Amino acid sequence: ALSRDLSKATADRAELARKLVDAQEQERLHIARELHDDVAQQLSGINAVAACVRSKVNRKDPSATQDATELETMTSKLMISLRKTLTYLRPPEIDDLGLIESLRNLVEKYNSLAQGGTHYTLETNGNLEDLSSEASAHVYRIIQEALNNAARHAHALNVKVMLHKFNESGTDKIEVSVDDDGCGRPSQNTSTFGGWGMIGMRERVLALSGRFAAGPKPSGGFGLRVEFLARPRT
Amino acid sequence: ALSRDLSKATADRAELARKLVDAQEQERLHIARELHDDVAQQLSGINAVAACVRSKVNRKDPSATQDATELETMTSKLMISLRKTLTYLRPPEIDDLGLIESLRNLVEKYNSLAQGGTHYTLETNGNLEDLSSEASAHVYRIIQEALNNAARHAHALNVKVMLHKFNESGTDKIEVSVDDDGCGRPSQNTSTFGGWGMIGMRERVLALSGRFAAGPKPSGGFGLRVEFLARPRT
Amino acid sequence: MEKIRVLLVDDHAVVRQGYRRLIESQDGIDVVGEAGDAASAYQSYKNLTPDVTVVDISMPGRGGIDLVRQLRLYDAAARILMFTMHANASYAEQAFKAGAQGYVTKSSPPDVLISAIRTVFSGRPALCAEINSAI
Ligand SMILES: Nc1ncnc2c1ncn2[C@@H]1O[C@H](COP(=O)(O)OP(=O)(O)OP(=O)(O)O)[C@@H](O)[C@H]1O
Ligand SMILES: Nc1ncnc2c1ncn2[C@@H]1O[C@H](COP(=O)(O)OP(=O)(O)OP(=O)(O)O)[C@@H](O)[C@H]1O
Ligand SMILES: [K+]
Ligand SMILES: [Mg+2]
Ligand SMILES: [Mg+2]
Ligand SMILES: [Mg+2]
Repeated sequence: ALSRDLSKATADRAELARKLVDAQEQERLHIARELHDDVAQQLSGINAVAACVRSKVNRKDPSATQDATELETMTSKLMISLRKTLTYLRPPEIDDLGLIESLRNLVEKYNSLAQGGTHYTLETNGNLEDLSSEASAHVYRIIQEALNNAARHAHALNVKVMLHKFNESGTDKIEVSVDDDGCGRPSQNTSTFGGWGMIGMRERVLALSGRFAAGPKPSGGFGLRVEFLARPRT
Repeated sequence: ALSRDLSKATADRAELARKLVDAQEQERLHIARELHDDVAQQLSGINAVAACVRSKVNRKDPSATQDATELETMTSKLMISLRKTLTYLRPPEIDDLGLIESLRNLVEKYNSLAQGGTHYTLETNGNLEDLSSEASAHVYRIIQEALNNAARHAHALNVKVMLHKFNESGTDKIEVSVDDDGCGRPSQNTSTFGGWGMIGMRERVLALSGRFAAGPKPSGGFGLRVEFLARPRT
Repeated sequence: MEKIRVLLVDDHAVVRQGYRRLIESQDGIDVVGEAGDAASAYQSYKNLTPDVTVVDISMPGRGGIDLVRQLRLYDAAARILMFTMHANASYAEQAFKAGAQGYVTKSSPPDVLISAIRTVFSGRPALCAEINSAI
């Protein structure tokens, strides 16, 4: 009976984690949509009218021209800061571009931020476009956090992201890995982690009913590996 | 050993729940702050500069005046729609008005929505203003969900919210209850709940390290009771 | 005629700068100082003795409503106009209870703030339409 209770507690935990992570993702999407569809559109209208005022006021009145120019600067700034919030909230491209193209953009962003100090690469194979959109979002977020960690903690020369589909005894599986050749990290009690990042990853892996391993590698550097069953979009 | 494993799995689950709920609350706060403190305030500045341009070009240039006026209208509107998103994200008043005043507003909102069909009341006693702001947010959200449920499921004449502090053998405790005289609900397996609402409540109660009970009452109607230790703001 | 001397208190520089521009473009009103938090606002008030102080509610550290109490304690004749994102009647009630004479939301047309400054200066209370309809 105890053993049944234990496996039930474990299953409960997985179920709860899945629900909470999904709820969080949904909430982000909800906020992002609201912002994107509503606020961003309105702002771009404001931006346009500000530019229009500036062009009309021009020539006639130096003091008003100065204010109108300021106005235009302010509205452009605002567009930029909203875009930042949106980027934080969701990878807006997945739905439109597909997972792989979105990941390519992500990796490129890290390359350009690193200015050559670290070299980020993405390698994919197998048809990954039929993953459900939830699974795609989880994979994207896991990789995003891993890249973020590598950039902050690893001081690596190379960070390599791999995403591939393979067949194991008749079942399609997905493997995601992120490896770097950085400082690694003194091995510690694997069940305690420093920040939110790892906790979030683990929960996403639970939500995918997958397996997860992360830590310093014997060969040096830090590695992360996730494996889960490929259940195509229904 | 199995029994130890089970209690560990249960503790793990509680710990995980607390972290996830906290993370969600923090994320909401983060997004809300970012929007409120950033986008909305920038809009306010833009609004002022648009008015300034308008007053300067006034009469000299009817077309630019009209655009500037349009700009003022647009920014005001956008501030209003942002405020709506913010209300969804967090109870903004708690920080400024305190928990009790915020709850009073909430209950009033339900009364005015019900247009007399249901009567909502709030009863509080004891000093509740020294609760930590996290605990206050949890209490607010729990009551908000309970009111929401009562409004949607109960068809009640009266819904009564009580919040009080009491001393039990030397320890300060907080009790929150929401009772209605509605339809109640056919008793079911208490460990399965229908929607997100109850799950979220339970997790908040876990985060408060408190106790939770909810369900149809023998006397009719639906009741919810939460009890936790009052740990004042440090 | 003497100009109305205004102190602007808001934690967001973009709000202060925008409204400073607007106020300075208006006849008969001048911004004599700005403050980004309650503590420095209190100091500025003592140094400048403005005719009207425009005060934001949500600021890091001590909030605007607390500042109103403190200013009124220092100067019972202080004229204070709340200027905030919150369009909530109970905020306005608390602000008036603390000693403010006016309440204008930031989503109001900017001219509303200008006329509220004049109204509060002349010793009458000022409320924007959004709050008026909420009461
Ligand atoms: N690529 C890496 N190289 C070296 N150490 C790493 C790497 N990734 C993670 N770590 C270590 O694991 C710890 C936990 O990572 P985690 O993402 O959970 O937290 P964090 O990045 O410190 O904070 P947060 O993600 O909450 O902002 C890190 O603090 C760091 O010490
Ligand atoms: N006050 C109440 N009176 C009668 N039934 C209730 C009451 N509160 C909750 N319930 C019942 O409990 C169920 C679970 O509530 P819960 O808040 O978890 O989900 P929900 O309200 O149906 O959906 P959600 O909160 O996710 O939008 C409800 O569907 C309803 O049947
Ligand atoms: K002036
Ligand atoms: Mg991290
Ligand atoms: Mg519900
Ligand atoms: Mg502020």
